[in-house]
Amino acid sequence: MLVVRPAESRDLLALERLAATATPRLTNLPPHRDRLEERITRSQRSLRAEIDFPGDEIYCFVLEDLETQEVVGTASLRAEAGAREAYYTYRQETLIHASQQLNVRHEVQTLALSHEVSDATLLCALSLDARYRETDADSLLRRARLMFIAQYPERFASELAVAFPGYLEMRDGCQISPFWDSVGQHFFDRDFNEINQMAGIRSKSFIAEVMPPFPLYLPLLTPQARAAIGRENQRHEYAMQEMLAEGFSRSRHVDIFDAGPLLLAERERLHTFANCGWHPVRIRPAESLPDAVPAMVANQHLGGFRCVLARYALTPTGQLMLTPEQAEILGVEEGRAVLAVPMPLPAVDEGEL
Amino acid sequence: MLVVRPAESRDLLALERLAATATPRLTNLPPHRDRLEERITRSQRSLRAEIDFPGDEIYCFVLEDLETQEVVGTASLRAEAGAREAYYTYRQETLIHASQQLNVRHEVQTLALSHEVSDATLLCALSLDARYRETDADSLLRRARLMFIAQYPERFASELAVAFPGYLEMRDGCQISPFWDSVGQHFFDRDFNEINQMAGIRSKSFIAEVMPPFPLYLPLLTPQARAAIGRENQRHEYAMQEMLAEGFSRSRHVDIFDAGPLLLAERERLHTFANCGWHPVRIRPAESLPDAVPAMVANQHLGGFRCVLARYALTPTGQLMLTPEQAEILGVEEGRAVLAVPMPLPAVDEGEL
Amino acid sequence: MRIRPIARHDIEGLKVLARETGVGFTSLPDNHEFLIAKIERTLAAFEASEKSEDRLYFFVLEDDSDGSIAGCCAIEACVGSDAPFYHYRLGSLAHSSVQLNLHRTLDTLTLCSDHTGNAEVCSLFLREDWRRDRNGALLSKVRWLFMAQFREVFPNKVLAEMRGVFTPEGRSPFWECLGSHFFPMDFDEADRLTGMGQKSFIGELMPKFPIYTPFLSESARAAIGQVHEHTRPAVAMLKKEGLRWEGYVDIFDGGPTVEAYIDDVRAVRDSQLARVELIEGNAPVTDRPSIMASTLSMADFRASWISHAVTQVSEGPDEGESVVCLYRDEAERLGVSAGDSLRVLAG
Amino acid sequence: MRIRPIARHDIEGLKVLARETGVGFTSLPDNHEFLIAKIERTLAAFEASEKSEDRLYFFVLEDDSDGSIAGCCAIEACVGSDAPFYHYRLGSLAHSSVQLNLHRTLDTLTLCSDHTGNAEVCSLFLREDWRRDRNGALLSKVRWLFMAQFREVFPNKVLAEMRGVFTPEGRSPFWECLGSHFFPMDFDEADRLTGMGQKSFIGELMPKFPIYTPFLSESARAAIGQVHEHTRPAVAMLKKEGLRWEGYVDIFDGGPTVEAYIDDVRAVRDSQLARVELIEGNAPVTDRPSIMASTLSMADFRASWISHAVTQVSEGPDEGESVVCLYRDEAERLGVSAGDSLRVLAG
Repeated sequence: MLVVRPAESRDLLALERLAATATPRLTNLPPHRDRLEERITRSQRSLRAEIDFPGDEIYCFVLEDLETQEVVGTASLRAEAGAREAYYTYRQETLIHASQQLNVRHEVQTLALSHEVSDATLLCALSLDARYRETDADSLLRRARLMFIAQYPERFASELAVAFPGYLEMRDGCQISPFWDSVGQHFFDRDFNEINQMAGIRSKSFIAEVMPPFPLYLPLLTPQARAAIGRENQRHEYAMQEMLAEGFSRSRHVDIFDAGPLLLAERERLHTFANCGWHPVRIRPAESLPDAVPAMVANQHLGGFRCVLARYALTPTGQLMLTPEQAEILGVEEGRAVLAVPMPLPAVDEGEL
Repeated sequence: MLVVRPAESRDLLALERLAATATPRLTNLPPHRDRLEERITRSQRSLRAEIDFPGDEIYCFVLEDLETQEVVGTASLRAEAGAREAYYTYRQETLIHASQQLNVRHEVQTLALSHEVSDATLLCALSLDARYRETDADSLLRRARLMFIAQYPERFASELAVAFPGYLEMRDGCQISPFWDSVGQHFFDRDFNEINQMAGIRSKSFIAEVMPPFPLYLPLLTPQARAAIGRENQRHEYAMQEMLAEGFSRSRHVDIFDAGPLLLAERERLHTFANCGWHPVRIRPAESLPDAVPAMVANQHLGGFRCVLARYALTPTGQLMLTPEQAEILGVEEGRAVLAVPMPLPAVDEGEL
Repeated sequence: MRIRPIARHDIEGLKVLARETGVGFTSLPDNHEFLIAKIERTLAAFEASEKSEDRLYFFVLEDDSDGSIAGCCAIEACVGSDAPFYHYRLGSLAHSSVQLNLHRTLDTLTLCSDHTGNAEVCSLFLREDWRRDRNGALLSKVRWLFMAQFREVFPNKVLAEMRGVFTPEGRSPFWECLGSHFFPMDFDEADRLTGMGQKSFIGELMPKFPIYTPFLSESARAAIGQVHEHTRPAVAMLKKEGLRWEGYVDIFDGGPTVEAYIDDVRAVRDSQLARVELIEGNAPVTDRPSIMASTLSMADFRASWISHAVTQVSEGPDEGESVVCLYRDEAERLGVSAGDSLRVLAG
Repeated sequence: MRIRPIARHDIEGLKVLARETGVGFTSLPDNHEFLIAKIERTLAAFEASEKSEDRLYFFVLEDDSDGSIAGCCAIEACVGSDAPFYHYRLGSLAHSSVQLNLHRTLDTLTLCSDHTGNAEVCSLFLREDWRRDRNGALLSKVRWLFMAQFREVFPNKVLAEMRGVFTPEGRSPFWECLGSHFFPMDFDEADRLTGMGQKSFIGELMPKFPIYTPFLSESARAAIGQVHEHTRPAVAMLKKEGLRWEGYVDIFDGGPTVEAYIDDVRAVRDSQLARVELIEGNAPVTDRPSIMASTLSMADFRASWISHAVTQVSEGPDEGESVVCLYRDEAERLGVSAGDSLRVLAG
């Protein structure tokens, strides 16, 4: 049995391991014990606090495999991406250079430093044990956060953002970012891994604010850097497809370090929000449950939030049938309502993009 | 009886009069016979053409008072605001100037030249005889365009924009724009009326493309200019309130000449789109029609589009009761379907803005 | 050989020059109307009683043996008055953070029109057959004598635009890396348009935000402020006069614009007035003349090499007065008689 | 009166100067650690065998009658190496459209660090009681003699920052119109921070997009490149040496930065070496001395006014050699003996 729940102090070592094994390394999940401990504390504080509108809360979740009692994944929510410091991105823009004299209009692509995504809620810092990649566990960890948001809408912004690590190349045995090489490197004279590490410990907006405010002209970047703009890291293609299927859209925004894509969505347009619903629980022995599509099921406890995978097995009157084990994990008895949504997502056609 | 219908060649003189009496003068409705004639022709061509997605079509409508057989208003739709030339606005932005050294974050407001509204459908060029201002005729003329869009969604963008004339001051008996005085004047050395006229005859984007591309720092504008940003012209307050009630929202964008506000909306969020519906017509004598809220009613003829004011008098099975006169104006007989929407709009609370 | 202002009857001679200059010498296109306009602008400038803005002083080098036009040179009195005048300016911007232990100063190229209102020396061309006897130096330096003599009709600064670096195949690395992305045309076409004085498209199409030079290719960066190898002698001559590269480069090829305060130009500072004394006979032939003289009236302006330097009268009532001795043919060439004064420059 | 490099034992004298300078002279705050650091930087610079970047040459004017410190002046060998160095640069940008019949050239202010790597003359202060006998001129000009003598340790260009315009109430119109909107502090605080060398906040807070000057108030525009009335004599003295305002102004008060190529500075060009000959007696007292001399060794650098100009030996084996005659007290003041050489400047 897999369950997603808020991180607790005892999860620190597991988080550290997950941070260290994230591929590629995540700026917002530095393998740095003090930072991670601070994050757990902040998450616990956020869960205890009474909140009327999103602020600088962070919610840190873990995925636990109850069979082995092992924490095998983590993912976070930042209630407001730029609550403490502005959340910077590069925004893809087009300048029109028009000459009336020559009667030509020439479009020039630029990247402009922007902090307009600061108000959105950010889904971030996801790392999963490699054994579970691209399984239901992967989806559960990623999307359980949406189940949490669906229950506590006042704690989150109506716009959700998720940033994917950018495209990296192998060079001389090192992962390097062709985008950083062509852009940030000029200003910072530090390689991608150094700056990423620095950003994890200090802050990314700190670094953004030292960057020049002028738009960058795309034609002046290397072809490799241009090709990396808005391209997700090879290891995150599956995740990216899933989030597109969930209802997120590609945006004009990319990461300032590696040009990884930022997806955006109005939350009510997401599959999970549109399709989740409350169902009273009916507990039935596992063997008597009918076959049904898989579903995410979450309880109603803020601090004791639990989200598990179950079957979307409804009675004719709309009760959700759970096994005694599932009910126990969720901490619910018969008649209590749980939030459930079928897992399968519609197909995505990005052909037009 | 009032009806909104597409403009025809015979409306030219009326259009010229309406253009000349628009208060304030509208850049996109110059009192210039050749331009207006061209617009009518283009509108007729647009209505004849088979269209699968929005392009450089213009739809020009007039409001006719059938009692006096007089054309007393006009309003247009540009299917894609920037189809021929980019549609420029100033976008209100905030730069963060942060000093790590001094541990301060200072926000600086700027206006940045933008053409990102180019893809939206633009509601524009509305002028109404003064006798009809702030009556139902005003609403009908303004909102009949939404009834047209609702019927031919493939011809329009999903985002709609409407720009309101900006705030002007009286100085020495002339209407001047405090915003233009503090901004455009420096670059063009021409007064507001001159440039507005020039823009009507040449084009506004032409002029925008000669403007410097750098963001303007708001603190360097005069207080009068700053106060005019996003403020609608005094004569358009009623119209502005109506469009906010319709579901449009204030945006970051303002006009590049006078800083008048630009409202934006996803069309399906508008009151008219959400509440309009098809109803078969039932023709009844005027005296036998029950009392009901006013409604806009439109027929299904593309080139012969007609939209009138009627009562939202439905039979229990959903037929709309029209008088013989109304049915004749719309060109419909019993059983034909018409599109109808109740006129009243929800109240707007802009208190938070 | 003598220099004089161009006249209407020089149009055919000018066309010959225009044809010979060829590609890459854009200020003299082989276009009748354009050349006529240049002549008319010069006539207007020489006749102008006031200091109007759009003045061109265009000179020809005339072979007085047969009256043929051997070369030309010009001064624009005030650039940017009629059409906008653009450069890229190489500047730098510090980029630092104490907390990140970061302190770099990066070079930037920024579009500007800082030279608006300056004078420009330009359009120097010498036909193949006359590339001898320091005719080129005469064409180059006559402009300093003219400015020294009519100092009040010129602004404080003067500039000269130098052709930038090209590969042996005729490609400009600076253009290929920068301009080509912004101008939907090839280099020659862009260059031709500016030569015709149609420059407003530059401001319309060129990137207006600063370009950090590290974003440019190595060869483009190397071309910033560097001159074409054929232009090296010309730039050396200007540098000897005190003109310097202050970071301004051509929009298209990245070639340097050198500049100076007119009063600081060596030839302007060092030239002096002297009274003509005639000596018998004709000047001996030399291929290394070193003394230049020009007349003092604008309408009849003439300049040429002469044989003798200025001397001071060492005694008598005129003691200390400056005198220059001219042979008869030299005086004729310049159109002066004994007792007239000339402006003379050694070197 | 003589000039010499500052020494550790001058700290108390320096503090007296710092207290007397008062507000508006930000490079000499009354702060013990800061002043000590200045002295140490100077000692390091004078002892440096290599041309390190962060060199400061700080001089004091010593009253040799009682050893008191009467004033000071300094040269930064290479600004912007340690902390970023910012200016606003007044440039212009053409803005034109043939179709709109529009051709304007607008002035712009753009943030830059173009002077990074240049030398700077700075920190000149003379105590009230010694404002006589051309002591101020001595402090100002000694820096040119020093640069002329040790030319190889300086870059090509030198600059000097001049205080900008203030109202009689002490308000800066330039600051009020521009800086005040961007710096969450008052002028004095901003000025104090830069004086302490903490300049990276300028780049962090100052507007980086060009400011079109027509957007500024009339009084702010009028202040661009204008000096405080008390600074006029100082700027006049620098201009006489050939320094010019090339459009760079102070970020805060809009005051001009004047600059020159070091080799072009009149005092650098005109100073000459001469062999010392001693003459009996002490120098006669004068309040208008006009000849300056400085020694040739860096470690024992001394400079002062002297009485006699350089002369040429007119006959004998040393014919043509330059000689300067010193009275006994002058030689003592400079620490030279007969046969030593000095660098001498008239004017």
